[in-house]
Amino acid sequence: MSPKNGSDDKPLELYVPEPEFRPGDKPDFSNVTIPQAGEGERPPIDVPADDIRKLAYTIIRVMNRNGEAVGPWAGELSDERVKEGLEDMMRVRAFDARMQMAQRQGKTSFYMQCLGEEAIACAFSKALRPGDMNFPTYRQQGLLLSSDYPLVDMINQIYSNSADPLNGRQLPIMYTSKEHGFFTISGNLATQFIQGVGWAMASAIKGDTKIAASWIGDGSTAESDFHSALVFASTYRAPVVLNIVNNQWAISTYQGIARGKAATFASRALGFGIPALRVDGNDYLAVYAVSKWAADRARAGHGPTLIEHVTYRAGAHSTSDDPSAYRPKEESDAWPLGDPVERLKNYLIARGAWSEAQHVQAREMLEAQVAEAQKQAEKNGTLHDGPHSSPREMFEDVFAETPLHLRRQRQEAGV
Amino acid sequence: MSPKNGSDDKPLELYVPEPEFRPGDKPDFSNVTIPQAGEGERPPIDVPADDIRKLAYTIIRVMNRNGEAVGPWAGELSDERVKEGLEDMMRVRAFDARMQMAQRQGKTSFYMQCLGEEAIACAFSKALRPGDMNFPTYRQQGLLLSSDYPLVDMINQIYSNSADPLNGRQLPIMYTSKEHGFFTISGNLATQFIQGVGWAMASAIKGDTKIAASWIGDGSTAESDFHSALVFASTYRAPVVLNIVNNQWAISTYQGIARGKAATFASRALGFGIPALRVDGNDYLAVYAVSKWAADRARAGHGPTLIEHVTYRAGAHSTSDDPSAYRPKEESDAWPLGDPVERLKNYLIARGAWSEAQHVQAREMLEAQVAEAQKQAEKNGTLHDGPHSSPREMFEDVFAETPLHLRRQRQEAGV
Amino acid sequence: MARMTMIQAVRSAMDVSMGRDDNVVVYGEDVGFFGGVFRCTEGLQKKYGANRCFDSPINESGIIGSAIGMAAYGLRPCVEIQFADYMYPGYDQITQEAARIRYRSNNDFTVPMVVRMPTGGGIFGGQTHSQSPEALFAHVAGIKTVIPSNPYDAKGLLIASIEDDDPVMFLEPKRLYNGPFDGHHDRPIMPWSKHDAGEVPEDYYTVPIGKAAVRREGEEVTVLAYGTMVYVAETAAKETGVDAEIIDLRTILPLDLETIEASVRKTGRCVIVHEATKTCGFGAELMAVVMEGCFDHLEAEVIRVTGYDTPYPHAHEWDYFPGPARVGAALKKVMENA
Amino acid sequence: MARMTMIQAVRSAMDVSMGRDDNVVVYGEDVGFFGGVFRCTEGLQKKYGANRCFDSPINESGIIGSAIGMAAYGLRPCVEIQFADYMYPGYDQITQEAARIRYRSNNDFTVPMVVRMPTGGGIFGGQTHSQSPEALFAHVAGIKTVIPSNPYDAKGLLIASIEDDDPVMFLEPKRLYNGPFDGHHDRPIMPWSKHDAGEVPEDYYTVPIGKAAVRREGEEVTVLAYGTMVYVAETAAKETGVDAEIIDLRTILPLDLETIEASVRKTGRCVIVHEATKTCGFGAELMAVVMEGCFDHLEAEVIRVTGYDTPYPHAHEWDYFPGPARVGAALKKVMENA
Ligand SMILES: Cc1ncc(C[n+]2csc(CCOP(=O)(O)OP(=O)(O)O)c2C)c(N)n1
Ligand SMILES: Cc1ncc(C[n+]2csc(CCOP(=O)(O)OP(=O)(O)O)c2C)c(N)n1
Ligand SMILES: [Mg+2]
Ligand SMILES: [Mg+2]
Repeated sequence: MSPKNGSDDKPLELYVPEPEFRPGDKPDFSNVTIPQAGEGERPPIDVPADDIRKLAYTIIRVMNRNGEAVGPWAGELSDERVKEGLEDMMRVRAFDARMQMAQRQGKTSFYMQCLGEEAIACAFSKALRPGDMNFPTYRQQGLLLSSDYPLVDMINQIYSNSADPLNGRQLPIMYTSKEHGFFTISGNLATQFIQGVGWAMASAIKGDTKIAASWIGDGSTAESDFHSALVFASTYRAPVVLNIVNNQWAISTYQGIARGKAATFASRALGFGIPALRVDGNDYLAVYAVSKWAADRARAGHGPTLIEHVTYRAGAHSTSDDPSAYRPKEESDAWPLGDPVERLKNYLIARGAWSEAQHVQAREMLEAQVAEAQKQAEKNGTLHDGPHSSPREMFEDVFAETPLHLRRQRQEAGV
Repeated sequence: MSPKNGSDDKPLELYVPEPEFRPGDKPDFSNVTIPQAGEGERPPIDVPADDIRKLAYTIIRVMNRNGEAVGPWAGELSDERVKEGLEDMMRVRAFDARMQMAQRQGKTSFYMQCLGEEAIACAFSKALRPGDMNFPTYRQQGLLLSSDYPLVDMINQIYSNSADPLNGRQLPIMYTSKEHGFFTISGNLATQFIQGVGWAMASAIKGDTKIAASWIGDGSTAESDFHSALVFASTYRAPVVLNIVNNQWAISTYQGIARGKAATFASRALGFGIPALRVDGNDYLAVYAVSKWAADRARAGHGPTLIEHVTYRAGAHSTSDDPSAYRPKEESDAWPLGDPVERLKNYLIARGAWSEAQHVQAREMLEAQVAEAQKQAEKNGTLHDGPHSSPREMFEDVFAETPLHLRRQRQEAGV
Repeated sequence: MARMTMIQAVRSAMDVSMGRDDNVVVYGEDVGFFGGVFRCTEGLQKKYGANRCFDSPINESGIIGSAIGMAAYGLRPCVEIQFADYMYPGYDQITQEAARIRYRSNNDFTVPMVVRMPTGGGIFGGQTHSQSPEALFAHVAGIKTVIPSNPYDAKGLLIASIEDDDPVMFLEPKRLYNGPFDGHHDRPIMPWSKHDAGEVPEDYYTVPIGKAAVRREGEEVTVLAYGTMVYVAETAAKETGVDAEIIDLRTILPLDLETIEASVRKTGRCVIVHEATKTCGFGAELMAVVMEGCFDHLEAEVIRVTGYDTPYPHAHEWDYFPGPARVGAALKKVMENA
Repeated sequence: MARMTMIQAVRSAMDVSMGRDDNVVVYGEDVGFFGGVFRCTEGLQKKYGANRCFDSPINESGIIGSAIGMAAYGLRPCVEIQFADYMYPGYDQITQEAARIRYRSNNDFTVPMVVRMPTGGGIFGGQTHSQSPEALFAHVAGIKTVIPSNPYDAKGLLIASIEDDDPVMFLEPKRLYNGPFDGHHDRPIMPWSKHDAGEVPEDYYTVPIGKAAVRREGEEVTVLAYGTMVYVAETAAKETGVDAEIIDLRTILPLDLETIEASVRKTGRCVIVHEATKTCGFGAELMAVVMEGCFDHLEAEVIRVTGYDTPYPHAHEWDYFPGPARVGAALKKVMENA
């Protein structure tokens, strides 16, 4: 070591990132540059990661302020399919609102909404095919709610009631449905991100044509399994779409705590040679186009893609959280990317394919649909009032066959 | 999901990276482009990561084929200090050779050499100051051997003998020396990489001026704690130098298994906004200059730097390994970056500051030094013949104070 | 003296420790500005600055790995893992690193670090917000594990843990945060303000690590418990009328062998209670300790009452939880041939 | 029939399984081209192709996490962790994911995965190449743990594990790879070719998971052991002349309670032997199981002989290792008042 003594250096300081606005501040995002809709290229699906480096730092957008779809990522979906998409998002919103309420009414212990983020899962799901598999987090209810998964079963699960498809074993909203391409949600963050890569590797090993999609939140990209997933996806060129939902917040911590105010989450993929695209997550059309591109790429054997969906968590983290303690109430409205439902509605209206009246009608219809499903589900019970599945279920399915020690415990429990 | 059935797609395939050459092949690296010495910029130490993106993809080199030091990274060290450096590397080589032999003679259970990689730790250590702290792997013996850490103590540790500073508790070569800025080596890969970041954060929290240096191998960058380290270093701008020693191999797997033939290890830092430099690890002068730059940067409060030292593991992974099973014997010689000792010797000779005769003399002197240290150490015993520290030591220092259950176990053991 | 909940007591311990020693730093997920999802660190950032109390990225291995580095530097980090269920990504750093650094470096480096984590069930947290992983720490040499059962102990033990020169896992039974829970989930909640152990000095004091507390003296049977189960055991004793000696272990490792052995030798009977899964739980070790230290005094089979060997189920939380009925049945069974 | 070492037997099990079912894939660090640092997978890549047997990045969480995904797809991954000491970064995926996926998804997804790992000491591997983490698996509901003690069992149990529909931790005592080790490290090594259990059919067969084997029938005391300790126990019995019934558990979970209970009820005495650290080791659970199933039959205190509660020290390997002398002393002690 050099003998020089450091005593004339100035003292070091710990840098701790802070969000721009805290409760009491007036949020102002006018300094945030949002690229114009339609800007930027649409590369071929076999492009090397390095050639589209820029797409990891911009935001791909399709719908402009006038409700027009513009640029190379536009024109993917017929009006009919867009209307379906709008209804999907509205169904999610209606479902979330009612389940939030149900939790407050004591019908279950816990709920998590995805307010403001509906476009992402709803549009993504349309880029997949039957047999493909999502490895979701707790905020992708849109994947199920935009498919034909029964609402009643979702609510049965949320209520942990006697008809709960998971037999009362899981926390509310931790759905599972292999048939609907929805891997069982874990309460432990990020673990599913690498599992999705493994599933995709399996598909490749078997010479299958199915692909996987992994999901993760901005805050959870800090977890180590995010890295595992990138390493494995890169090494084996796994047919997987790696989705980061950057909704700016991770409970009370803003995205700077996961990335140190530097680079973008998308750009993390570049160090692994994985193409990365950043997309306006509140723009249904953009999310669909980018997701389709990534899914096509995976299916064609070109390997993984990372998508960062830029959005904003408009609601609380969960029913256990109150965001007014750590961010200004107005931040959600000030957030520059707008509301995904409003934006898609405006697009359809601008095209003459939708009207305010139709919109109101659709909302009412969807609310009724959800209310009806809730009514059905409540016939099977709610968490606190029961009925639940038999306590015997507690001892089943720990293993394929229940071993002796567990059978003895069940006997002891008298069930 | 889209109703379209994927049956007309072509089957996916798993891609498994393979090195270019296996035993029996004739290694030929003529297609590998090695940048000219002296090429490329030398940025100011407060440069943002994005502005020097290129430095993560090139190889910074100082010494050219004629033994001249050229370009903006040259001219850092006096001939005297370079001579010291050359001797440091030669000491490491002599030490490794003798300890390899000692292991073969049954004097200990295990040894790991760093043949061909001597420049990295030896040059890096000169960029640090007393009080700074390394968090090394098992291949940075050069950090100790280029400082005044006693050779005899190193050998005592390797022999687990009665004078072993670690009381026989650790595997050979897992040195520890707080005084010499050398954190206790772990057998578990990558764990130290984030610990170094934490140490650096502590220095910043206390307003100290000391910095840390973390070390990791190419293969181990796949481990999750590599990610933890980047996340924390980036978030808190920790005063740490993050060193990757890319010696092309991780036991039997080549670097493609850790990075999927894409990007560089250095470029992983860019996704975290951390500046990354790739350096010719067999070029003592380049390693020193780049290390000094990174250390100065950390000390000046500009935060972390990642350095990828490009080198080649010329020896076996450890005394338990035989590389002829997985790579051609000739690969080491064919490797384009040459031998660090030869190169620095040629540089000094070209400057008229050194001669072949001096070189031979220095080697003999260093070999004698090591042999003498070995003789001294053997007075304290060897692993298989003893003596060792008392078995009582086995029960000490599990905790600051030995608790009752452990005292009882010690009594039972009768020691 | 003040009345404190367990949350306030834990916070007060950190406050006092940070005030006395500026090497004490506190961080973890949501721990800084917000003050933690259970609010245990509320106000500390404001009082001590963002470089002494701050939010961390969501990476438990990173939290613990960085704390090890800080401790090696000379700080005394006290980090929070949001739920004990989320310590697993950091388990490598805890068991392979923190636990062994003193030993492997022959005292050259040490790890005076505290890892706080809410533990246990009873809040409908399902399988990922209810776990009790203490046995996984106890099996690994070099870590201390502390589990307080009331505000007074929580504060005194946490200060002692922060001052301890070795890594301490500090498990806070989350069901006790707001009141002593007797296991009857269908009855009104008793707050700490109505319980003696809610009396907590505002200043510095410590409760020694490694010492159990006898919560109830008794002659007929020794009950070994910790955390939430202490109150369940008290309730069961009351409800069955069995004259139980209830020992609150407080520290799992190092274990207060002497107190345990003295009690079981006196009573000749023993019931062991914990919430964690049964197989290879800490109850197994207690069983072994009783066997090894008191075999000749045993008048009846020792009984374990524990969580079942299944994940913690959401809907069946109260079937899973070893409540007063199950503990009471064990007390009666162990007294059968008396 | 052929003579096989344990390495060859393990390799043969994978070979046979890969040949029978092309859903079986094998990967891990250095496992592909090279065939593994212990050479257990040698030749498999060549025979079955690089997409069925391949090298993995050095990331144990990634190895196990990806295997979970593959298993959920429908494959039967059999992955290698280079040393059991390196499973800790993957412990989250094992315990929080693999262990619970069947349960939490109500059978919709399952994880038929095997994680092979060399375990135990005796090769001067120091604290990071010698650990025995079986208790850390046994405590977590939803995982099976198998520890064979000879080539015949190793092959049959590994095939059974690969065919099992639940995650199996397959711990291979590395000190037994090349021969049955009686604990006398200073004596010549006996190769498997000279031992009956080195006779291994080349084709398919299974040894059932969850069944213990009585290695030596005896009347005076039951010895519960597994892995390397089976031979140490045999040696100790021979050397002390105690008529021990030696039970090789083979599977740690699910445990063969019936065999254990029958034996201890018969002998009335029990010695438990393992190499792992004592506190909360699997021996504690065995102690509890014996207490719960055989208390009324016990004629003496049950004794544990285990590794000490310290990291595995390099120089003092043979002081740490619970060898024939320590096991023999326990046998004599347990017979003292007979
Ligand atoms: C391993 C682990 N650590 C911590 C938590 C607690 N936790 C649950 S959600 C959450 C925030 C996640 O934020 P983000 O990834 O951004 O997703 P978002 O909630 O914004 O959708 C945290 C810290 C957890 N569930 N698992
Ligand atoms: C957690 C963990 N996993 C696996 C190993 C086994 N192991 C020891 S060294 C090594 C290869 C490391 O390669 P690299 O990082 O490139 O370093 P190098 O040996 O080339 O210096 C492996 C796999 C380990 N020590 N720790
Ligand atoms: Mg988020
Ligand atoms: Mg390497």
